[in-house]
Amino acid sequence: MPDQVVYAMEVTLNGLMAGVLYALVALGFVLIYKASGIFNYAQGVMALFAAMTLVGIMDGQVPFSHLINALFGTEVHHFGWHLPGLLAILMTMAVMVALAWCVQQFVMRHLVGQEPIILFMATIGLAYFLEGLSDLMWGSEIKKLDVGLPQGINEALDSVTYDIFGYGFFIDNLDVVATIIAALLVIALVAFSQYTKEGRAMRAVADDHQAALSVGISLNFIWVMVWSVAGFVALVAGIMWGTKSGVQFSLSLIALKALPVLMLGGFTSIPGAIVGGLIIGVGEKLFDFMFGPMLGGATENWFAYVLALIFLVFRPQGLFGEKIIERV
Amino acid sequence: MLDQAEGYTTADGRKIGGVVMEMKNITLRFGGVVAIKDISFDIREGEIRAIIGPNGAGKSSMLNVISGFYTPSEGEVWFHGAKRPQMRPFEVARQGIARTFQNIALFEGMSVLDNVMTGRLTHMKTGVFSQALWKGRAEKEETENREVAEKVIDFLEIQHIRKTPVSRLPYGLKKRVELARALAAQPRLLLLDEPMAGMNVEEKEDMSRFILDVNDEFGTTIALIEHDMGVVMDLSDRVVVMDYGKKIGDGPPDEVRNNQDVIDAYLGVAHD
Amino acid sequence: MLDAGQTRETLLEVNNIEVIYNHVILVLKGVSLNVPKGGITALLGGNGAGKTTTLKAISALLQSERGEVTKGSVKYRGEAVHHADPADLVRKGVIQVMEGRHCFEHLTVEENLLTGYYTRKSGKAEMMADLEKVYTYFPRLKERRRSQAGYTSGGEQQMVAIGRAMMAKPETILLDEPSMGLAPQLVEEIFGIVKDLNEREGVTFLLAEQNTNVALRFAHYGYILESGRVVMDGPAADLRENQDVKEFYLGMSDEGRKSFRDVRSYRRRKRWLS
Amino acid sequence: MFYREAGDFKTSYQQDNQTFPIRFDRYRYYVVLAVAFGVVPFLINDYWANAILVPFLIYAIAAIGLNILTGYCGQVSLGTGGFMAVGAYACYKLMTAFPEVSMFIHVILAGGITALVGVLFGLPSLRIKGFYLAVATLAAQFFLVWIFNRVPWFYNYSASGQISAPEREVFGILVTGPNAPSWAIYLFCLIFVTFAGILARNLTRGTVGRTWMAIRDMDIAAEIIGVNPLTAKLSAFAVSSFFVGISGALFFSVYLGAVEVGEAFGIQKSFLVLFMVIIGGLGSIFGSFAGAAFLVVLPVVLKVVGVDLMGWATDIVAHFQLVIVGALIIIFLILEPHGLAQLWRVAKEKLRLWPFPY
Amino acid sequence: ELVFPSLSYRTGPYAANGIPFADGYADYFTLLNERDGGIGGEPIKMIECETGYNTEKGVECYESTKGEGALVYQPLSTGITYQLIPKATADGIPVHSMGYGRTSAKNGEVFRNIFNYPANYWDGASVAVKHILDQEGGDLSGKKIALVYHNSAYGKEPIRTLEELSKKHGYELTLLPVDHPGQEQKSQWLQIRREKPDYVIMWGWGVMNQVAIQEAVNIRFPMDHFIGIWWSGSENDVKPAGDKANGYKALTFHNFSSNYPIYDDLKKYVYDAGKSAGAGDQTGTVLYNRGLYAAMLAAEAAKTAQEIHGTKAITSQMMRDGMEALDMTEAKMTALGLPGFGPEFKVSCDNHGGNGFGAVAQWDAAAGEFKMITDYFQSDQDILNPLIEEDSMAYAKENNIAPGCN
Ligand SMILES: Nc1ncnc2c1ncn2[C@@H]1O[C@H](COP(=O)(O)OP(=O)(O)OP(=O)(O)O)[C@@H](O)[C@H]1O
Ligand SMILES: Nc1ncnc2c1ncn2[C@@H]1O[C@H](COP(=O)(O)OP(=O)(O)OP(=O)(O)O)[C@@H](O)[C@H]1O
Ligand SMILES: [Mg+2]
Ligand SMILES: [Mg+2]
Repeated sequence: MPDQVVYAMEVTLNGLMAGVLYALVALGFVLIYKASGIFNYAQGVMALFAAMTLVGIMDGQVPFSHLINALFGTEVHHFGWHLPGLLAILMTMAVMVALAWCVQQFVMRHLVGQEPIILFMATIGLAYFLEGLSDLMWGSEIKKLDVGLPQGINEALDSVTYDIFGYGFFIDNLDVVATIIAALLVIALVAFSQYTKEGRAMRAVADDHQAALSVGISLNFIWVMVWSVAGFVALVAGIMWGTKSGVQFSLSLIALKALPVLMLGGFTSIPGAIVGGLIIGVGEKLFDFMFGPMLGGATENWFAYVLALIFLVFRPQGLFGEKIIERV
Repeated sequence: MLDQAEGYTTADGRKIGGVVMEMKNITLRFGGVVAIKDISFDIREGEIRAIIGPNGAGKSSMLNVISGFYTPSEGEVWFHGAKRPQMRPFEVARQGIARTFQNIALFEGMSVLDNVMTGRLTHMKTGVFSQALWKGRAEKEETENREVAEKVIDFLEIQHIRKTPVSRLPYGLKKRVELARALAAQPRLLLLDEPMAGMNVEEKEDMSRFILDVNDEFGTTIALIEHDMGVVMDLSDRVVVMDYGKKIGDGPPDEVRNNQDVIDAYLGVAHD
Repeated sequence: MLDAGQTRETLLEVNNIEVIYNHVILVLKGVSLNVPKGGITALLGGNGAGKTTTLKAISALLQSERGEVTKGSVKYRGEAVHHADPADLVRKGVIQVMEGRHCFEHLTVEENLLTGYYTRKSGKAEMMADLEKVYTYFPRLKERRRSQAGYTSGGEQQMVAIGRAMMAKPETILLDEPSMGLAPQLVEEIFGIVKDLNEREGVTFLLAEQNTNVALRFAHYGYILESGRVVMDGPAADLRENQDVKEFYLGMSDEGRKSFRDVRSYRRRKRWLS
Repeated sequence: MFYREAGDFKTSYQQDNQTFPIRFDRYRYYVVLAVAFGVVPFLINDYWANAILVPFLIYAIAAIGLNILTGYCGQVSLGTGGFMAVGAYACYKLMTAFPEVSMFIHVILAGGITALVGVLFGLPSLRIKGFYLAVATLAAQFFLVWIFNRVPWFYNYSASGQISAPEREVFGILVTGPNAPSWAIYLFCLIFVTFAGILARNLTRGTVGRTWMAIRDMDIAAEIIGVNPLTAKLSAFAVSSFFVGISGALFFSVYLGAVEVGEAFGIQKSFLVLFMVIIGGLGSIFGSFAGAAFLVVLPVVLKVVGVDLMGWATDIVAHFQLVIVGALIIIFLILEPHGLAQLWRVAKEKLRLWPFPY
Repeated sequence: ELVFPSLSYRTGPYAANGIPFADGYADYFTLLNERDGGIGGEPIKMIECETGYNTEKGVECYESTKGEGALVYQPLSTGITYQLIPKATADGIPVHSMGYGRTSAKNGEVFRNIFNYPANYWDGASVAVKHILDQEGGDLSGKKIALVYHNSAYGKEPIRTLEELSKKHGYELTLLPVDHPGQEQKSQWLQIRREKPDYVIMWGWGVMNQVAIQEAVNIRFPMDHFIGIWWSGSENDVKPAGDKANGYKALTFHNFSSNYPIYDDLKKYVYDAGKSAGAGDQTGTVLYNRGLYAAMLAAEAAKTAQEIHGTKAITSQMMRDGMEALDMTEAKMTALGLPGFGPEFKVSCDNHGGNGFGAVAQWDAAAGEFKMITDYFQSDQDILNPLIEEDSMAYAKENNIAPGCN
């Protein structure tokens, strides 16, 4: 079998994996959009915040230590404990729920019934706020994140493919884990939003806040719930990406990788996030593999968007998005 | 007397001209749903044509077909004696067809005046550049059209809310503003989708008055959908009755009113 | 039949409330109502009179419109609710059918109806039963149950809105212009249903209606609102006989109903206050 | 009653159509102009020019541009950074190709070129709506940046890959390069801002503006009453990009003097300008200024207060800056979802009613 | 009073790198003030201004500090440097872009006020290749070298040099751009895995570094064949990848660790006196030392200036002269308590860039620190000088500057 084809296969495989990682971020967006028609700009920052909190809790950093020391001339830095990953994750989750509650209490509830763009703006404010907060809380140095996920080349695949093609494929164990988690998440979320009454209520809220109120759906509850779930998704994404690159400010930028995915899969579709992710992942990687050398490389960023754009021209609501209703 | 092409004279002596618009065997499907099944009828110069029927009969869809928003799955639309090619809605509008909507479709972000002015768009020509310069052509045109708009506003007695954002208006007034927007276009054919929904008798009376005046002052042809039998019977010259997308009656009010199918399908009790 | 099912106990009590939108637009200038348990109370009045606003003030939907009750109080079963969370009100048994339908357009007709069941806890079986009940009231909906509400006709959406409220099995329903955009037959039906629910299940109604004719035929008691004030109230029967009401709201003159063609005279409306 | 419109009658529709129908507003407007043109240039120094006023003016132009597209025509765009880049590079190529031509010409031409590009990338808007479109415009953003980074012709093959503005004059007065006097660059930008403001105002009060708003509020209805979506949307993209292009050109040539595309015109820029527009108030020219001022001046103020007055550590101040800006954005939205401009309007309504509450 | 502005970036995406540098820069001046009462008896005033690595904020900082009589700017960001080059020149304030900024600024005849000693990017590229050369016993013909670079002006800097050198040494060069910010580098590293280059050189920045090193670990690329530029060679970059990053190499133009005499003084006068900048937890890190080094060079230049002009209160103009006459000798550094801390070099009018000496360091995961594995050795001047001449002349032409030394 000609090398190029074999390589292309490997690239595709890795594209799929990358796609899953994008999808993990995209999921958070979808949830909140589904539940309130809000395009949550803060999703990326939430991932950052979650990851930072996780690391902070794990190796017992004192939150705001830098600030405290600066103001009171004290020298507090660590609680001196080191917690196991799982426990820390649970505690972080609690923090994210608290965050969700605050968001609802101090932001969303005051903006019921506003146009999407306004709510979008509010999430931007939130993003700024969280960005500053997470730095104040945990400091801005790069932190190593290790909750014990496997990482590095997957031997099994390597040897198997070596026997077949005479060239061992590379995939990162971390990505394999990500894929499994993503799959579980999606199944759970789909089931939730389609078959439970909360799910139905959630979609109702997205359509018409007032009407939802009028039938007694409590926006407070729905939104706190949804933002918590989104927080959880952010945490997962944060862990995955954080393990790759260390936990640092740039985590908040992964949002940019998720946008084309959203667009392609449809803002309102949970499976769409995954499928979109896969298509984008494979698309950008293959394109870079085939045309990158010719175009001088680094084509992925824009190509992802162009790819999504092409899909949209044929399906303006994305692959799985709810049809945009045009009636008069 | 209906059949003669040049028209007929109404009871109160208004002269009704020849056929303006003719729908020939229109059928409209949405996936499974058949909204309109093979319906034909015509609208004549200067008449007030009512379309009635139970909810979901396909009345609004029919208006949408006329105004080009829906393209019929089958059948033809004839306008002024010529078969109308497949058209975008705005092209239809430029042929002199204006309409109002069942679920009010005003531009919520604008003042009443601006909404009415949008009705004039089909008459405005100046391009972006002269607009940007404003002084001269743009301003002149603006003023001319403003005068027309103001006439309509006075006519519909909504001067007092001229500058109010429509989003703040109560339902009934919104309906009136929508009518104003349609009238501002000085259309040859005016389509009204339930203009009197959500109004009390007095307001309905005002509305009827406007419709009648438009009709005989400017000789505008009017097709209206309305559920208030009183209004329909009093205003319209001819009535089409639809049910489940089929046409079950067509003719002068009195004739329709006593048509048994119509009574069963729609009126329930015979109205007086 | 007039006082059928009507008891003296007042369920809902509005004490001259004042409502302001956007902090500047004063809309209700002291409105007071009493809604007796098990009664059908009609709220009449022209455009912009403030009917919708009143209902929203009661159902606490004003906040989401940047409006607020600045004076007066709304009491349900004696406890003040004008600052309550709408959801609580629904749990207390007050539900509003909003003007202009407000269906969840991306949900199917059936899902729309089911959202009405949200606040209720009593199992699936009952839910299905109630669903069936709604379908028997509105067979048209059963046909369209699987299609997205956004694509149903105006009237169908109105039915969905009402059906949705019924699913909540409320004690009090606030109906805002239920007859709007409905075929005459259906109007009769709807009010039939109202009467039905009222008499059989003792549901209390407060309905804002433009269609004074029908409203006064079915209601027990009526309030007439004008530019944010109650200008007249009384038992429906009396109102029906009142000259002004006859002229301005029923379109009757002494010689019966006059044709819409004859109202060319540009008469100005006589105001109780202006 | 501080603020009155009573007793200020219009006798013709022209009068009623003018930019500031109310005398009071009109005077305030003249005063502001007079000060901006007649007083500031004499007081201004490098710091005020380069650190505050010039960036403010330039962002105001961009904000007006985007406001036309997003605020008036309802097409959310995140391609602003990319379009500013187009303006900048167009300007650079023109400056270096025709050194003797006046900067005015260059900047305006740059705007024109950007307008064309804008129309090109506006095409998808005919099918794609809302946030989908917003994300789609990111395609423009990333692609443009990539192209400018990729094709050496754009930066005249300079080894550094950056473009730096050579000295150019207007009527014999330097307006670019390090030696340009601060009053000159300030006035240069001010003139463009003034024109941008006036043009935008003219466009938005007339037919074109109404077609845009109609599309924004309800595109289907708009089409049915006779608006051609194609021309409406594309014209919005063109005009908007024109302004954005101008601001890009100024941003590069007058303000920074040397830029690298990825850094100066990256995605962050797109968001920044969008924030300005929304905070300032969608569909309001005044809002564009307010928003620009808010996001340009506020950080400086916070910094001055924090570092120079309170004497806190710079990094703590910087973090707090984010927190405060974020909080302020949210607070403003809760107070008045329709931006600073609306806050202003409500304030006026209250003034009009003063001393009565309503 | 001698004013030294410090345009720091303690926030934003690169804060992790900005903080240690800023701390080092500040602490050194604090030390001088506390120990010797400033420079030549003249007290030092250091004004820190947060740029967040953002060019516009940089402008604000420049404008707000230049009025205070700033002596020299250390912009710490390519963007800010580029737009300060003309401004500062016009204002007659020198700029020191140490190991970054515009390479051809080395030609002082064109860039009168800009200095980029002791080494620049092109030196870096050449030094890296030289190192590879003597790893390979002096012959690179048929070898493959891949350059993984941040797809921006900064990242593209070494390309030209590496191409020239490949002509000379006959190795094959593969270019692998990574788009900002660089969190996703699968394509690049799969390609590396396929094409098995003998060496990978990296011009990375921010998160790109950590991801690249992690990916290299994942594909089991031999770490000692992976060489990063000095901006890809701090603890931040290797730590997230853990022990597996052991053996990763990075270039440098100054030495590491805190075992230098000066640290005793720092401890005595600064740390223990509670006067350390920031959180005070950065001492001895690579970038802290770099900040220290930058401050030291600035101070030395100031001293030189004082000697030349015979006044303590020097102006920015005098400072420029001082920098142009700066002569860093081993003796001086030893006297300062920094023996062998940096390369020896001498600045002159036609050479603002030093002699292009650099060294290679290697990450020792166990010890958790970078260790020098070579002495300072010079870059391939006869390749670089023509390039610098060419680029600087182009700049001179575009901005009609008459090159010269007066
Ligand atoms: N775009 C569409 N997609 C799917 N079904 C549609 C669409 N438009 C209309 N329908 C269906 O076609 C039928 C007719 O709709 P239409 O709005 O014409 O009824 P109508 O006569 O106006 O009823 P009403 O008097 O209640 O307004 C309805 O059953 C509606 O569900
Ligand atoms: N969101 C709002 N903001 C500002 N003013 C409003 C708002 N909603 C309603 N109003 C004003 O309140 C007044 C009463 O409106 P309301 O909708 O209650 O009247 P209504 O009796 O329901 O009229 P209709 O029968 O036409 O629905 C109107 O004059 C309207 O201008
Ligand atoms: Mg209809
Ligand atoms: Mg109402």
